[in-house]
Amino acid sequence: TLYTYRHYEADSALYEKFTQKTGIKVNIVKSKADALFERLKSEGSDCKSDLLVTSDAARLVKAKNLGLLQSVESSTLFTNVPANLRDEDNQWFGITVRARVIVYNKDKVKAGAITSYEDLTKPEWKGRVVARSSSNIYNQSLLASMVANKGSKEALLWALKLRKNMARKPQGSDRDQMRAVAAGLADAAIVNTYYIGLLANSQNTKDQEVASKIAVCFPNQDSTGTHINISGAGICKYSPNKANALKLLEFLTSVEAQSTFPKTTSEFPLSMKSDSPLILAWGKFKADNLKLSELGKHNATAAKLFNAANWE
Amino acid sequence: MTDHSLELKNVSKKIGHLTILGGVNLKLDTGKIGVLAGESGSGKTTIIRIIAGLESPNDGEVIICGKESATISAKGRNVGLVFQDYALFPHLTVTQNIAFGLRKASNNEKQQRVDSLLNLLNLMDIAKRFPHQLSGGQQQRVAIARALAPRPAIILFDEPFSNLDSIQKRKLREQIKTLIKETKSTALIVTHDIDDAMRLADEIFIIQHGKVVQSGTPKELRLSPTNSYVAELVSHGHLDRS
Amino acid sequence: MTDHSLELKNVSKKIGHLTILGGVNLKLDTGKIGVLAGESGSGKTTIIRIIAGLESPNDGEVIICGKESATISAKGRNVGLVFQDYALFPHLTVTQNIAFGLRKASNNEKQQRVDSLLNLLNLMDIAKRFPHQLSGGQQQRVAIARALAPRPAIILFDEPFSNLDSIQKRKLREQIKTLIKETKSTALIVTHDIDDAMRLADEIFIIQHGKVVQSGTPKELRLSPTNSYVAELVSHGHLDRS
Amino acid sequence: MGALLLCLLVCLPLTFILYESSKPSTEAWQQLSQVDPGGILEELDLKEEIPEHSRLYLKTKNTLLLLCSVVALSAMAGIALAWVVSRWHFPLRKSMSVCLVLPLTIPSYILAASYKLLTIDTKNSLAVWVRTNWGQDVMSTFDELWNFTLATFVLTAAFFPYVYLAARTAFSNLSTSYLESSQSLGLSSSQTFLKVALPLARPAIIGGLMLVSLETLNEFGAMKILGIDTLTTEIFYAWTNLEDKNAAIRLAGCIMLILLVLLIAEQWLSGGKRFHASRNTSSSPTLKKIPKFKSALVTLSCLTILFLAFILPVGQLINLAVDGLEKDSISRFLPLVANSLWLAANSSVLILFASVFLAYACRKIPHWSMVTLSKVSTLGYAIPGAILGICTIAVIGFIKNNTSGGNLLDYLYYGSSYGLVLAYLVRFLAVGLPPIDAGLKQINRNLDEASQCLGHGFLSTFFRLHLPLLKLSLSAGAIMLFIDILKELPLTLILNPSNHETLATKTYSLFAVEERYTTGAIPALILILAGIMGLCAVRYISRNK
Ligand SMILES: Nc1ncnc2c1ncn2[C@@H]1O[C@H](COP(=O)(O)OP(=O)(O)OP(=O)(O)O)[C@@H](O)[C@H]1O
Ligand SMILES: Nc1ncnc2c1ncn2[C@@H]1O[C@H](COP(=O)(O)OP(=O)(O)OP(=O)(O)O)[C@@H](O)[C@H]1O
Ligand SMILES: [Mg+2]
Ligand SMILES: [Mg+2]
Repeated sequence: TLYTYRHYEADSALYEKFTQKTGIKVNIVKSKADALFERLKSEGSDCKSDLLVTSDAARLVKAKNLGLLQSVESSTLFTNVPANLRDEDNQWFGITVRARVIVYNKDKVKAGAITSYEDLTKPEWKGRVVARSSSNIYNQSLLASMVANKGSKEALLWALKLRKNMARKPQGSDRDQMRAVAAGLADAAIVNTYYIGLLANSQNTKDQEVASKIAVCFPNQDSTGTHINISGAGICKYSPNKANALKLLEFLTSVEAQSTFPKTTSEFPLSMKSDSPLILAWGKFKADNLKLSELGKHNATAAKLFNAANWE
Repeated sequence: MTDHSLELKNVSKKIGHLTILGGVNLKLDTGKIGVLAGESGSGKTTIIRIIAGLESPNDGEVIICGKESATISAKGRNVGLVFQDYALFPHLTVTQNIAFGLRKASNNEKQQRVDSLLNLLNLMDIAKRFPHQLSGGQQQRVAIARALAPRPAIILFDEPFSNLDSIQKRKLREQIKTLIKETKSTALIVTHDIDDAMRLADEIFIIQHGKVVQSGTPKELRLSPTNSYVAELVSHGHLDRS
Repeated sequence: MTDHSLELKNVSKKIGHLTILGGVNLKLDTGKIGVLAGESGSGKTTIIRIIAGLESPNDGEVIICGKESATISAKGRNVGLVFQDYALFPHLTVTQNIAFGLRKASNNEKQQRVDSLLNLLNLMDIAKRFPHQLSGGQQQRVAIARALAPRPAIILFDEPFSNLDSIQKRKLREQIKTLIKETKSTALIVTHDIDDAMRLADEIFIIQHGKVVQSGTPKELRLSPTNSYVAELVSHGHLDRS
Repeated sequence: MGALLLCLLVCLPLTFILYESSKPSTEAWQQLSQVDPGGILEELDLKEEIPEHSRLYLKTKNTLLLLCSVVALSAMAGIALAWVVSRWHFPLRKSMSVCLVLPLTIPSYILAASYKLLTIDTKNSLAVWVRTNWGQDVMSTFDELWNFTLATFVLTAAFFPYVYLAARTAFSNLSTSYLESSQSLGLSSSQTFLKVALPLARPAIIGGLMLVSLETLNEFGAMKILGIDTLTTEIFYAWTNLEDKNAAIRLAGCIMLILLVLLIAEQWLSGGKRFHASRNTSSSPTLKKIPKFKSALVTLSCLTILFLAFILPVGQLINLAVDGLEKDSISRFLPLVANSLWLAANSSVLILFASVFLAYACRKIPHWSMVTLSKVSTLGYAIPGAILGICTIAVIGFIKNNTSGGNLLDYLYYGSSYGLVLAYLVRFLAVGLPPIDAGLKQINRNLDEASQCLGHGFLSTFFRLHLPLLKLSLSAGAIMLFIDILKELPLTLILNPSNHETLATKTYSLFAVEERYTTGAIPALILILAGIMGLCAVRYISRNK
């Protein structure tokens, strides 16, 4: 059994492919991440699940801290997954990568006007920025990375100033932020890369229009690098079918599986290399090579800082 | 003097294929008390409901206070009605039930009117109760008080005394008679009790199978009944004693 | 012969602080017809309901067919009751209402019993109708038929004739009298009509303010009333004519 | 006795909530309830940045504001429509009477998403216009006001059918003779409505309003989509961001506090005068004839409401689905239909039984403790489904660790969907009970007594007398239950066994998580269609019973 937080359709196709190849059947329970943790906790040693899949490294760290995962030794995984995208104790491994970037309105902002997350806090951006709510884990991880890189005081000031520059109260999804930028309500927004991909690949003409109006900036190329995060998985501590679970995890990180992600969900593969036209168009960028396990450490702090900064 | 007369001209009523009233003619002058008598199911309640405007006749005219009333709704007719099954509002107390029809009156007036009716019908002790806390006869008296409260020009009573004991009934009968004569309103009373009919009526209408088979003063009916049914009916009344 | 007698010993009933019955004593032998008379609100319906087991007395004993019945539910008492407001089942036709209490009978038996009751109460024409399609008197007759159907040992009638015209009432009165005498069941009838009381009763109980103030045969009451109320009440009955 | 058992089942998670809330408050709770928690801002000398009110205050204010406006609007729409439909004569009356229930079939978050899609461009351009004319601050306010209004509108559109259904049932059970006597006493029809019909239908209407309040209180999806912060979104914030279940459960406790106030208010409103209809109902009320112009107006307003609450969003979904169908086929969603229908039908029947049982127990034993017990057992609806879900899981874990009944629980909750059915029971008793309770109250006790005197026992009276008379109320309850369970999301997400997906979870994952509206529109439409099918089935069954 596989417990997953990822609700993507494309994942199911991958699991089917895996079953075809190995004859191992994959049972899926989809739920919200924290509900899955509760379920695992309550099951305890009487565990029904083998593999836990969820987005965002912070959640994986949490699962590890709750003692829900176990360490595995697998050379395949070690070669497939770069060191900063997996746990120090090998309890969890990244599967896909997304970057948290800044998008801006092509018509209103010159290319190169924004170079860093910090730029958005400058006074001239007053009333020109939008972002989603801080209860979203992507934002929380972004702030956690700043805490890790620069300390909590700097991080708080960043959040505080950015909140003051916002055109409106934080709300909606990353898509909504891009729509607002396209409509001229704001000039820049912080979003995840794959949302841009989903918009651009959408069948909806309005979405495509939105995508055509905005441009992407990978911030902090000169300093820490752009904040990236993963979707990842770990094998449950009391997994009844550990061997099979490991096989599935290895399959998900294999080149065969990896090559599908850019096309289906517009996520980066672990190798960051892809022939998907969109990702090619974005070009290469310098990613923050902070160990992702760090994010988990500072996550709670980040939540408090957002709260203090009055970023709803 | 306002004209409170009541007239039905050839009124008929059908429900589905069933003829319930087959051409009823009836005339009652202002200040008079008419009584509808007849066997169970003969159509008395239906006549009353048509006059009150709760049912519309299939044919014929209803003339109230000189006006053709087909187009006037129940609300606008100024006709009071005591229902055979009382239809008291279960969510209102006795006082509130009686005051229900007094909309335009000031609070003071309301209070006075309700009090006088409570007195008239001997309901003072139970003024604060809800209908389900009343005995059958008490409910009936509340229904009478409620209908009288707004001083309607025409009052229709559907079996108003059926649940009252004979002593109380006799008293109430006389009081209502006086009341109607005093206020010069017109009343039409349905009763199965020929005794009531004989004592109250200025004019009796005998209904049989949805038709008025005879009408006249109690004396006239007594002396020259048109058919054996009427004869049997009136023979049990005690006109002699009144 | 089975014992169908009925006895109340010092039965009292309170609702809240209100004393509704204050020690009622009453005894009725098998095959007899008792009549409860008294003014409106005096507690007649309450007595009936206590005998039927719908209300439990605060004090005193109810002895039905020789058994102390405090512990027997309404369902098990073999007592029939005609409600003052009929309580017909609105979703059932007249036939179905009457057959409601005939649970154990075969279909054939049911049919026969219902038919004979429809005949007795002159309801054949309206057997297929629903209660809301009936006139007041017709509803009352259905209620009587329904109570009679299961042939209960004791039958309680609460104002059974209040909505019937005098001719029909007289007929029905005699029929019920015969029926009870034939089946040797016991009946207790509440009526406000002293005429009914005098003609039907083997024994009359006069209720005033929740107490039996006098009981006896119609003749006895007529000849020696204990107080002025009883005197006035019975003076209007027509014992002489029967 | 059985009632007690039922309540116990419901109360387990509730007790858990109480137990958790009684623990000492945690740091996360301070985060929520204090301005400048932990003094971070003060430490950094940023005193001027300290907000005036704590999060908790703001969210509570939001919640109450939303609650009041949604309840008021739903009451107006629901009652007015029910009255018009059950008493007036106008074109399309019959079809309107049925169709006005339809908005119930659309999950509220889908309604929210679809209205957001419809209005987002307008809103964005309006916002820009507002800024160019009045400046940044006004735009901010405009933005919040717009969101709030839209949320109020969406929730009203989604929930008013609860009131409508309850009121319609009550109005059609109302005896005509009351209305007639009011008319003959000279009251106009609007006065009659206010003074007679409304008070007599009040228990049912308040039941409906209670449902609307509960739904509004624990609405999560739509609030997220429309960017409104309420206590319920705060619960999730506390749980997932602050990673503190205790604080989350404490918040759930807050919501239940609001609910308790509502329940007491309800009791106070309808409890003072406990009356039972003293008349038997007569069927087929005569419909009032109204002038042509007026009847056209009535038809038009009904159509407008139906259009806004149902036709427009469904049209939008169909539009999206047509796009989606180019890439996707319907066939892969079909197995889900059977799954969902089976689950919803089973659970509805079970809950309906439980509701009838409880309502009946209250009628037979009208003691205050029984009434309180039945009220308490409806509290389950007030808790957000997700919280109820984790509480259930926690309780299961607790029982498994302390007793040997683990295998049975395992089977119930992980091996089959019976556990889910049980969880639904806890949650949806509040939907089933009020209509049946109100319906039972409209049956004259005299009839019970008559049946007893004719030798019918408890069960026999129930089957031969109450069941037929409760037909309308039962079918109203069944409709609401069926559709509600079909839409149910958070509980299903948390408690479903492996490989078990329902239309609701599928729609959710496509619609809300992936924001793949075009593909998501297909299961969403099937979900709505299934709801409509259920509606028809209930009508069919209740007609032939
Ligand atoms: N639930 C109640 N609460 C308070 N008082 C009540 C309640 N039920 C009945 N009563 C009172 O008890 C008294 C006796 O009522 P009961 O119905 O027995 O009278 P009754 O003799 O049958 O009168 P009637 O001839 O008018 O039917 C009445 O005064 C009535 O108002
Ligand atoms: N909705 C209906 N459908 C069919 N028949 C009806 C309907 N309403 C009344 N009737 C019939 O119409 C006839 C007249 O009824 P109505 O109520 O006027 O009688 P009534 O003279 O008042 O009798 P009672 O003295 O018994 O009250 C009755 O035979 C009754 O059965
Ligand atoms: Mg009549
Ligand atoms: Mg009585």
